Amino acid sequence: MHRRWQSTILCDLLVTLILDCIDLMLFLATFWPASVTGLLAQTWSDGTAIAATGLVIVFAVLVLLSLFIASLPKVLAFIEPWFPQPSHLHAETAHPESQLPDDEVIAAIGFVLHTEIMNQTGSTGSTGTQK
Amino acid sequence: MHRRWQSTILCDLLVTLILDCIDLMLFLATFWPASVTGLLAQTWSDGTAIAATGLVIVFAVLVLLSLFIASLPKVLAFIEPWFPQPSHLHAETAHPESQLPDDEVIAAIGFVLHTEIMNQTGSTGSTGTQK
Amino acid sequence: MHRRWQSTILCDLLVTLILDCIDLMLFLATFWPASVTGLLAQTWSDGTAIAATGLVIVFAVLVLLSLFIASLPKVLAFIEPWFPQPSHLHAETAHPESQLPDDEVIAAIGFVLHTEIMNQTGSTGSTGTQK
Amino acid sequence: MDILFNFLNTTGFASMTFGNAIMIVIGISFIILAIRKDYEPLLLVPIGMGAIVGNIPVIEGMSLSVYDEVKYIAGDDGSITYVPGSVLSYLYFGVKQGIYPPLIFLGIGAMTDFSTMLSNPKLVLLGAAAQIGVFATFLGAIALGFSFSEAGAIGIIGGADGPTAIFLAAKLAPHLLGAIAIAAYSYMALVPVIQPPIMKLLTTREERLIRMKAPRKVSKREKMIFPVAAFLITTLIAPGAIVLLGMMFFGNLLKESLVTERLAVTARTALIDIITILLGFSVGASTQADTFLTKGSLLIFGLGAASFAVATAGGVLFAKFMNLFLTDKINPLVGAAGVSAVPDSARVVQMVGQQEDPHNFLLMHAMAPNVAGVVGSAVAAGVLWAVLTG
Amino acid sequence: MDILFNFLNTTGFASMTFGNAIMIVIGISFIILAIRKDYEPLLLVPIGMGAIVGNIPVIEGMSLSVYDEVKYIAGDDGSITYVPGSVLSYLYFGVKQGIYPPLIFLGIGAMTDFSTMLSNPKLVLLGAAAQIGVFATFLGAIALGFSFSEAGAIGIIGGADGPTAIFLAAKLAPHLLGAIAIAAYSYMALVPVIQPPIMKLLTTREERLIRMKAPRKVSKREKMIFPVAAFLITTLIAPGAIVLLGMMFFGNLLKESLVTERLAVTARTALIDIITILLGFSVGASTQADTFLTKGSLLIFGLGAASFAVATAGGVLFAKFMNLFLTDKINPLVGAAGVSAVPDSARVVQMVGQQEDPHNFLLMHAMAPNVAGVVGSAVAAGVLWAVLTG
Amino acid sequence: MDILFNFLNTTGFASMTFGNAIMIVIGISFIILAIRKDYEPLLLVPIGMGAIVGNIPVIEGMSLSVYDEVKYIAGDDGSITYVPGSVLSYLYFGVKQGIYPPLIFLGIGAMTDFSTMLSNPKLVLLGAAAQIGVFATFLGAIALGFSFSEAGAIGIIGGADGPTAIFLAAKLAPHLLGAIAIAAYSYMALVPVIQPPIMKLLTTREERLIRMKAPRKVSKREKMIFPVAAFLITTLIAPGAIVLLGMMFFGNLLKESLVTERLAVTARTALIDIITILLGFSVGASTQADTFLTKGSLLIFGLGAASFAVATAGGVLFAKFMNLFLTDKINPLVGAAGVSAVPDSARVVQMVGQQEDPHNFLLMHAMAPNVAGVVGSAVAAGVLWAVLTG
Ligand code: NA
Ligand code: NA
Ligand code: NA
Repeated sequence: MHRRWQSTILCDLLVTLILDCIDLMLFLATFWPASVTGLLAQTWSDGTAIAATGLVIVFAVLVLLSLFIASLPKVLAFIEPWFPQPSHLHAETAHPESQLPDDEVIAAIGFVLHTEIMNQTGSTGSTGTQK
Repeated sequence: MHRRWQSTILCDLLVTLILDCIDLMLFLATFWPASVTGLLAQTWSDGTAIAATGLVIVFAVLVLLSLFIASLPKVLAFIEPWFPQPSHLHAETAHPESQLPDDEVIAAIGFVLHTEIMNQTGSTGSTGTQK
Repeated sequence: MHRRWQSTILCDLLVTLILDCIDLMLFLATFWPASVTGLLAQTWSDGTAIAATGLVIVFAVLVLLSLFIASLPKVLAFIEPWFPQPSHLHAETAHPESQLPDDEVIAAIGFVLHTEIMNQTGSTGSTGTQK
Repeated sequence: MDILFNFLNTTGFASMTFGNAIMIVIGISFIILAIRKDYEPLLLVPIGMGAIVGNIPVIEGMSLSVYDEVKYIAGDDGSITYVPGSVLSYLYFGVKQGIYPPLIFLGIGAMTDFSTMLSNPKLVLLGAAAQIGVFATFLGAIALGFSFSEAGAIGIIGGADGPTAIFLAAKLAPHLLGAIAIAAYSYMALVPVIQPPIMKLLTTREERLIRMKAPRKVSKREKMIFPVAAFLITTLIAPGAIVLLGMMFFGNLLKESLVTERLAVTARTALIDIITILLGFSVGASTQADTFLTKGSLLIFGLGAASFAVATAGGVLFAKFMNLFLTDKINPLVGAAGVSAVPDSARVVQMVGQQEDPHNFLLMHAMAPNVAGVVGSAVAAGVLWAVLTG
Repeated sequence: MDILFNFLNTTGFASMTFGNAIMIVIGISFIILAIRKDYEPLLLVPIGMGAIVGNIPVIEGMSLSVYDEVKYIAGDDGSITYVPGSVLSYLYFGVKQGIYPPLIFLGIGAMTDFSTMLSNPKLVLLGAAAQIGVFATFLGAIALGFSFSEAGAIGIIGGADGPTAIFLAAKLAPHLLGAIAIAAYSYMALVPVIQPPIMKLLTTREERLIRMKAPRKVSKREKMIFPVAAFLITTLIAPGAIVLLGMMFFGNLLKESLVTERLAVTARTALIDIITILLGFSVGASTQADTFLTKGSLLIFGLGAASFAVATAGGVLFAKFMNLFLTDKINPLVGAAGVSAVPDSARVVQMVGQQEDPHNFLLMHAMAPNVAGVVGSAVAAGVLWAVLTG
Repeated sequence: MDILFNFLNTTGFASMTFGNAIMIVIGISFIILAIRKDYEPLLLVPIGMGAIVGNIPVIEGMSLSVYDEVKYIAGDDGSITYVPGSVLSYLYFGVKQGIYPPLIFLGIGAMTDFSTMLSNPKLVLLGAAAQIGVFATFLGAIALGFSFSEAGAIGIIGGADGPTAIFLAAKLAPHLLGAIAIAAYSYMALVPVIQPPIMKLLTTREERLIRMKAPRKVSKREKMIFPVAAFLITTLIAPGAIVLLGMMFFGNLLKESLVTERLAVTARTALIDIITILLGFSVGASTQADTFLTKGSLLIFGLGAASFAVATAGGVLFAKFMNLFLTDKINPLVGAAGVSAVPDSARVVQMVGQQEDPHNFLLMHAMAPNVAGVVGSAVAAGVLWAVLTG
């Protein structure tokens, strides 16, 4: 469980990777246009720059998100003394907004139990006409 | 149960109260403007008149509604001989438009009953693979 | 089961019927205007033509649909060797998209079964507080 | 006190017309009919309440009626201002543009089982025969002086299908939409009253006693292929029915494909219920006395009654005609279900049949012409729209 | 690398204002309050998340805010171009045009049981008395320099009814809609905090101990007739309330008619949930710092707090006044439920009552003025709209 | 007889083009694929039926196609007339304006459990790596001569996320929307066909046998905080993703707050189902042969296939790259789930993993990059929108 997300090492590596990636694409941007028939060098250069920027930002956002998620349990453990978990969070199944079908399921349970009790006490007269 | 809504007395009182209320507000309308800094007397006067009107109408509507509700059982009892309560109003649970879950609940009941009968007659073979 | 939709005979008859129908209406179209007060002959004639056309098309569509439906089982039986019925079509009750209430119904069944088992083994202690 | 008296002058009591009072009474009658007689309650209750709401007199200058629509005003400087409509006008938009009816058809498709029709193809023709009511009414309306477009919209009342009637009226004669919708739903509610005498008049006791063979079992694959094939067959001939039948067969495909069950469930519950509420209520609210209580509406109601009678007769007589050529006879009562009005007219067939023979179960057989009648009137609407537009 | 740095300049971090940060913190606070205190979570969670979403700074030229609405541009050649709005502006349309509130009222009607009110007609008056909060706040707003229309929209906060407040604000003062909606829902959430001290201050221990008679059983027929009759009574006098009360009583009729149960179920589940999500989220997203963090909003919040206090006092004092004439005394705590804020204020009554006598069950009695308060504030909104428009 | 023959001339049979026939066959194929192979049936069935409906030839002058939109006509006198659109154009409005995709994301958020991602933060990066497919396709599209805006919209097919693709296409290249949507959903359906060979090619048997540690239990509080925090982190950097991610995290908050369960239930049932029906059907109906069967569409399909392959390879290779630095190795198959296509690509990972070791359960681990891939492609869409607009 410990050392499961070696942030410092991996982070450095990621930054290096991303910058390398950009360098590679900018390099391609200067190199490829000639080989792409009928495409203006400027267009291709702009396109690779946009693609590189986009990929960098996607990585930046998800790296940040990843770091946040990794740190969240620690932060919560740290602030626990000041902001304890409220107990009602554990009781959500009893929340009054639980959906409609519940009532019917409870009714079904009740009906079946009632029928069973009836059966077992031998009085089976009226249940057949309930519904 | 009888005399629970002494309409005549209370009604008179309410009308008196409402008219007094208007008088009070109109009185305030002529009196307060000087004390409200920077507010034109006319604006204040119009505002109180609107407020008084509004409150009167709200009371009027709800008093009428209240009187209607109070008289409704008597009216219904009076017309009962000519417009009897149709019997099907008592049978709404059997209405064909009852919601979807019902079928499933009935299926559940049926399934449980079936299982029980199976159990009690000792033949438990196939029920496990029904669903 | 055989000869249940004598398509050839009935088809001929239907076409005849429809054409007769049109003839009748076109005949009416030339005949009635004089008797309809204040209505121009042209309007009435156009109207009957539209009505006749409409009825013919409705019949044509539904006759075609009827013939298609009648032939469908035969076509399916004919192509069966090349396009067999996939087996999963018979297993739709196990499909993951089956609706929400199912879970609750299953829960109800489970609960009732559990309660029953409890009852029959004599331990009735905690079930009353489950829900 | 001036404001109070001015206000009282603007209340409903002061500006209520006799027409408004009549419409409110009609609305209340619809609700009572729905509750006490169980006649089409899912539509009569919303329409009835809508009619009451739409006939409370409103204050001059307040935007409340379904007819207080969005307006666009061009300024001198080229600017365009959007003047909002009333809330009810936004809800009515789906009626006026014909958006609600196809969505209702989607739900109907997702709840309809075409099995009985697939196992009894010849009964499909009864759903065509009943459309004679549509075209007879069309001619009747022309004879009474309505324009062709108006006559088309009035004729479709004979289709006995609310959404179809609203759709076509929205396209051909929006000014008659309220009257046509109310007439269509009124007579659909009155199917148990209108049809039985006609059915008995046109059939002998022997015919009413005919028992029909149990329908064969239809395979899942047939039910899957049907909606797509039926859509192609119907709309390649009558493209005007694309929207209505496209949605209905789409809903049916959602049901029968077995892999989109959750969409079918929503289409036939939440979606159709929401649209039914909005459609019924706003159609009701559009029946304001000043636009509704006209001689035209009265004529429409008369023509509507006639159209239901003709459609019923058409279905019954065509069944008798078909029996001339068939070995396995059709019980001609079943023809009356061709008017659609699903499922009420099929229930009427069952009821009338059981009056002669309590052990004759015609309901299942009647469902075939019943759903065929829905297709038939949608096709009729498509044809009328195509012929009478542009 | 230019594009990267240009892009970073347009990110939220760069253009975030202090106001945006405050609004995001307010949004988070709403969510925390809803989760930890269970205060009106169905509205505070959507509004809170909406406030966060609406305060992320957006890029110049991208159409993202609720205020980036559809525009129409007239060309020189008479052509008119439709310039689309942002996605959020389409969702906000239902708020701005007042379409969502009546649909929420439809669902509320379909879930409300008017039985307690029908069995206790005199308690209806408490729902009227609490509307003193509306009109006192109206006067207060005028005194603070707001225009009549603005004052009307602010006053309705005292009605303690979110949809009504949004509806009237949309009609009378759209520029204040965000502040009014937030104030209304905030104070509705804070009802358990605001009301108890006022209730205790204005009542004696003896009064708080009063037990009320068990309400009589109400027949099904009374419940069926009520929505239609109540609609006629209320809107014939106050036609401005047609849309809100029309929808509420329509929903109630769907429930009580017993023949349209499936429509009532959908109205009080799928339909009201969908509208609640859209309304809460888009109202939240309309609280952009630059339009929301103004001196006006602060005044509105102050007036809102006062209006809740006055309304509570009005209800309690009127109950005491009524007791002067009644044999069967009313527990004056019940008057506090006249503000509506269904069902929170009724629960507060129950809670305060049980602090004195744990065996006194006031909840059922408090529901009567509670639902009457909804009707009362809808009527007040209708009157203010009628008087202050045009 | 003239009218009859004129009518027959306007039927679909007469004016059907070869392209229409091809599109109808494609629509039928979609439905068959959905039914027989269970490939994304919730979208392929509506799109397939929509394609059939949209390719029935319609009558000149009748307003039926999704492209028959509302028009505004200015009169000489300054009046402006509203010319209604077809029914399908109103349903298509939510596609064209990008309204449906965020509402679908709301439902997806309300049904997504982010637990596996919260317990495995490093797997989030795989969801970023797979977006290489988006940007590679963007460059490919430019190389093939598409404009920057078009290339951006085509590139997002590599995001393997239908709603995101439709949203960005609506904003950047509405004229390609149909082709892009169809390509995106087709390849999402074909994920079980496209991904396995690439996954096997790029991994050794040893790598495919790697078992991963069971994820830790995530607390309720983490799950509550996550949607709000994740929204702030992602959209403060990429504001273009505000609408899509705002709705997704809003839906997730409704689910995880535990106090708004009823809203979450509706968002993930009735609401998402209704929108899915409308979106799928109207996207399908927009694929009319004359606008759809172009060389551009063919190129888009080719680029789409390439983008899925590149995205899969990107995910797998990045997982192998991360393994260079990690003690607890990642099974590189899991990287393939970074393309999103929830939950099909995660299921493919599970399936390919079990081909080597039937007792290796990768599904849970694959869900982390799977949902991260949804966030990743929404961010990519936001960036492309921001950079390529205005
Ligand atoms: Na019909
Ligand atoms: Na109130
Ligand atoms: Na993705």
